[in-house]
Amino acid sequence: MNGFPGKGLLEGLAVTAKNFIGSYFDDNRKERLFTYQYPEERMPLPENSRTFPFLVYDGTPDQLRCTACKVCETECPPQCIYIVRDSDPNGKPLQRPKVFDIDISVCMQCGICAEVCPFDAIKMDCDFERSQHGRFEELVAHLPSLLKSNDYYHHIKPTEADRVDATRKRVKKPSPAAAAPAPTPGPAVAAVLSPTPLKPMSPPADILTEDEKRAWLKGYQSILGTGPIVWPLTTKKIATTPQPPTPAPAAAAVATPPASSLAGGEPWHDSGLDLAKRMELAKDRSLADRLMAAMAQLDCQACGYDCRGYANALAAGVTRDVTLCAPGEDETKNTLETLLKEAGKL
Amino acid sequence: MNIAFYILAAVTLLGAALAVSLRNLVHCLLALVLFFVGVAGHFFLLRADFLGAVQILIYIGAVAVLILFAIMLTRNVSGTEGGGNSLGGAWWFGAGITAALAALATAAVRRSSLAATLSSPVTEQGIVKTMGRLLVTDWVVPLEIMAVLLTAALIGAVVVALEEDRKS
Amino acid sequence: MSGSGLIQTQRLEVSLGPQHPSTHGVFRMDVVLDGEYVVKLKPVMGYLHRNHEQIAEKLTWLGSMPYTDRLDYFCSMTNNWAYALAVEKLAGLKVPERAEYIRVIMAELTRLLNHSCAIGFLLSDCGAWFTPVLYALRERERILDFFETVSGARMMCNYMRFGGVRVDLDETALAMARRLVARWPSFLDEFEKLITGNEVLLARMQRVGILPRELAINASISGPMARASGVAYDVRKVDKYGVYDRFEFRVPVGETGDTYDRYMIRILEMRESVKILQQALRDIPGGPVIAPEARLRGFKVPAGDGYARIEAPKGELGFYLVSEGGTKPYRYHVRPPSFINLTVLEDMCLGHKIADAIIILGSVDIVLGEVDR
Amino acid sequence: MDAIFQLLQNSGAPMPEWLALALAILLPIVIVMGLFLTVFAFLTWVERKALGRIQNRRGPNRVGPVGLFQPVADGLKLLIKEDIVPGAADRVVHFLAPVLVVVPAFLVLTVVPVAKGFVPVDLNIGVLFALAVSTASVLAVFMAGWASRNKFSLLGAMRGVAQVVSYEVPMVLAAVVVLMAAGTLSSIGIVEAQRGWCGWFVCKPWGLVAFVIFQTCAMAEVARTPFDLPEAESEIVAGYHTEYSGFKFALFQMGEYVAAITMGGVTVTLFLGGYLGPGCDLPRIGWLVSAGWFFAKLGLVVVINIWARGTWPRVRVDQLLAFAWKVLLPLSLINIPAMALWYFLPNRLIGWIASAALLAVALVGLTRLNAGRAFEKRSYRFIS
Repeated sequence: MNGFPGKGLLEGLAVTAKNFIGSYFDDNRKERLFTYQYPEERMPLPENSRTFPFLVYDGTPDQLRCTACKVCETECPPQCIYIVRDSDPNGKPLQRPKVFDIDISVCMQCGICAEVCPFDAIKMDCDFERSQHGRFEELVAHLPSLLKSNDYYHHIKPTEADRVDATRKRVKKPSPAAAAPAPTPGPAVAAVLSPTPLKPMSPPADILTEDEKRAWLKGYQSILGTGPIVWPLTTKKIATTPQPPTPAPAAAAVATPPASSLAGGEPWHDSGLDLAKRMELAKDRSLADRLMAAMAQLDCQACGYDCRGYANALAAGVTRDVTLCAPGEDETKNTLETLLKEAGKL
Repeated sequence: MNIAFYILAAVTLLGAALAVSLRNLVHCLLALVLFFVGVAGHFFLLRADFLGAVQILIYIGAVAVLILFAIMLTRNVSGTEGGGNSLGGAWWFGAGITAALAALATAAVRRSSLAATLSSPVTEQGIVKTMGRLLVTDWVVPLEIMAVLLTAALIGAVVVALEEDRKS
Repeated sequence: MSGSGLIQTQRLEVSLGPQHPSTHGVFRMDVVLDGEYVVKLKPVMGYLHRNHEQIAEKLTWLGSMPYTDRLDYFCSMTNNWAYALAVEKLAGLKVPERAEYIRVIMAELTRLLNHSCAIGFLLSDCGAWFTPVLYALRERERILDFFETVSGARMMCNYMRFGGVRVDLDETALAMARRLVARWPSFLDEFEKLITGNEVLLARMQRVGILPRELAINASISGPMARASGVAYDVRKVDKYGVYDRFEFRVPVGETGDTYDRYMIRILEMRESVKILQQALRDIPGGPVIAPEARLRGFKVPAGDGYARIEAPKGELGFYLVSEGGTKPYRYHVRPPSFINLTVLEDMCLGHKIADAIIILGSVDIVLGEVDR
Repeated sequence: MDAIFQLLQNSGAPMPEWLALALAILLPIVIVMGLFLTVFAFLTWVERKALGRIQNRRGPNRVGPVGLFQPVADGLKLLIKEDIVPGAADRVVHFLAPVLVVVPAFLVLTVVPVAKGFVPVDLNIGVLFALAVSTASVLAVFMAGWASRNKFSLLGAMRGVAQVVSYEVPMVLAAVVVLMAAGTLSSIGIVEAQRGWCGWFVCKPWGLVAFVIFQTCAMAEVARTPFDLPEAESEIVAGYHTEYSGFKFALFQMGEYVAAITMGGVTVTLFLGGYLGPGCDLPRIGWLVSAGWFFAKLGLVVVINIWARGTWPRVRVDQLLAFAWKVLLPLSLINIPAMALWYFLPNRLIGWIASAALLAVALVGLTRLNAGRAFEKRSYRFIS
């Protein structure tokens, strides 16, 4: 090579010397020293940084935005979210989760739940210091610990929070079932949807030994209502059976759809189809079927019923409010309005 | 001062005895090194520093490593199958011969003139200088012959290694 | 007992790994040594197999995107892009201009950090006590901070969506990227001064682990390894995917294909990537960053199958997807460049010493997440 | 040692003769061991801080004010750690090896003059003793490698033995040149011979070449980068001390670092004029100034070691041995006639130039000779 034999070696020495001396004259991490002395000195996290999800509530903790529509539970790739819908004393389902668990030892912080949530209810936090001593119970974040206020959200992610608030104001919806229950659906419909009470989530305090904890975990898995976890759960299964397949009491008359639509089944009941396709599928069907086709097909029970139930209620005139289908947003509301106008119900 | 002599003598004899009787070949080598250290200690005791240093340099530094490589290259890597009962039945015969040899050596040393010349403790500085001058003046011919011999041995080793290399 | 003549040498069976300081992850090499020379070398992989392709069949199209970050966990952006490209090809989605530019910027930044760290790890295999690696990591930290500012996570970005990207680059992020890219030419000069002329390294890397051109082509080697052996093939120039045809950049190609060539090719590729980044950051257009018809929930891909590939830092990364028209892929297969580049490891290592085998493995630049999937 | 003995004798203290002798022997040992153990602890701290700063990070700063108690913490940790001996290991030899690594490292200290009049034992064959003892570490390396019954440590041991043996010869020959100039083997004599303006041997052409050879061989002897093959982490895990843990591993580290310091001490004594320096002859505080000079020069040599460790990669085994036999050995052989030229030519200046010329010719010849497989200049074509 060019130059005397030791030239490359000496150049190497020069570079390390420059770095050695340089590191003394540049302490503010501009040029050379790039390590943070962690506990004392913390790295300023950029606004977008995401760690584990949290549930946003406006004002008081029980005004939480989450309506337990279980979209995030379905879309979550590692299936680490578990939601059970709340119900008021006489068994009518509410738009609120009674149980909302995130197993943060499984969660890979991918942010898909925050992305797909139709109600901006779940957002990504940026607090990463959540190590615990235990592996089971301690690493499952339950509802109370997940709830954080909207101004906390503004505190950690100002621009994003402002943008979310702006969109929420533009699409003003009656805050679904804030404290008061939803417009009272007929007693018969309620009977269909009331889930039977479930075992308490946290294991009894006296479980100490390792295998007992393992037994509890096995029990925890069976609570999920799907028996031993066939992992990962397929979205198809959730869409059709909204609550755990505990033997629901005999379906009341109203709940059973009129015979004509039963014969052809419900081809439009698939959240993948867009509105036009669904309406086209339900073109020459009964009013209830066409109303149901307009829904967002998520059975998210944001309206207090499932899609079939809400369509029957609208058709039967039990309710006249067309804005309850939250995931459907405006397109569902307008189609419902036109359909009811044609049928002269509105 | 003679306490040190007895300790060192004991160490040397122990080293020699172990070097012969141990089962594991590598242990024998280490016992041999202990023996060499004992001998070097004796040289230092007799104020012959140069000989002591040379003993350490040559015997421990080179000869022991040579034997080590010999063991590594001929035996399998673990080198565990040392000699069995090396003393064998006729141990008394061996003892007799060593006693005769020891007597012969002491007699020769006492009678010959060599003891006289080195008996007076020459100043330490002098030993190295006189040895150097002697080597280059009176004993230069044997020095040169040895040099030739060593280079021949070196070249021989290289040839063996090269021929080995070329074949594989 | 081998070796005729006076000196008998015994063959030594050594298994390097899976727990070994320099096998870049859980990777094992069963090596038969004659003295220091490698006589036989069998790579053993599979310690990090996570059943990625089977899981993908159970998840929705979007659900697999965060898992692609975990394939080659050094370059999560390029993995995302390859998967998004394959799905867009199947679904016929058109990506807006600005998103294409952002994708090129992210991919080239990933190439910079991957090549610099690969060289750094190669040097620490040669024994240079982590100094080059830490210089490379210093620059990588800045790029990872940029990724975190934009996508939210440093290494597991999950940033690209079908039809564009998830978050737009606002003005501060663009300024941060420009500042970042401006530092790289001086860093590369310092890196080269420390390494390229170093006599000890020249002696260690030149004529070591030579990969002949025909073997590279037959073993379908791709990426810097192939180009070092003289195979002038770069997917960016061949497929012209994304907006790569708008940028003026060159692709370095070597001749002998030994470890030194692979090292130099990576250095020259980094210099070309800096050129691409400067051009992309200069003329990035405005506009939306995601196609209007892209859907998040219930996204369906019309039935059919398709293969899309990009020039990932380690080689040609491809995704072969088969869709039944549902919300989940029927078959999902990844073409991992590291795995295929590893198949010729034995041919390169035969006849060299054990110290060379470690460097040759380092010059192949593998990441076990991608090798085992 | 003898000076102390006289001091104790005529100090009139009521002391029997044998106690004075015992004290005279024990005192220097205690001083030297204490001094060099603290220097060892300090060196590990300096090395980790310096390497850190070279690599753009801070280096240890958690234990003690600026991380100063880090060596103490390391020592304590290794003391507490469980000492695992592999099942198949040869227990006796496995136990002895770390002991035998540390012993020669400290023995070399007996002849290194730390300050004016302060040398533990003034042997008249000082330097020869130092070089002889430093070869004894070869055996300890082999014992460690062979006793652990582990393939990696065996490879490491074989490499270590080959390396130390083949770098021993150029090192001794490089020292021979200094002995010829000083005319004596005793370390005090050598240091005194370097008095006067620019009297250090390193200022002579042959002295500079000998210094470079000696320093390279010392780094190889102690297995420091770029010659740290016996414990090449990336190839053979940790070489001969893979199977050691707990305090035995600490002994190995101590042996390695103390050997590096003592080799530095020998280099300083031979080439950089030991404790000589302006102000070392002052009446009462002279010996303190000379001690300062000695440790300053020792620091310089050690810094070179650390600097090289932070920059250069490792050499391969065959290149290592080839470098020793094909470059260092012939160079040190030619160095001897060059010194003779300098010594016997009447006019100092002509002598100086003549030896410098001879050495220059030798250097160029050697590089041309060894550049058989020169590093070819690579060219790359670009396709756009």
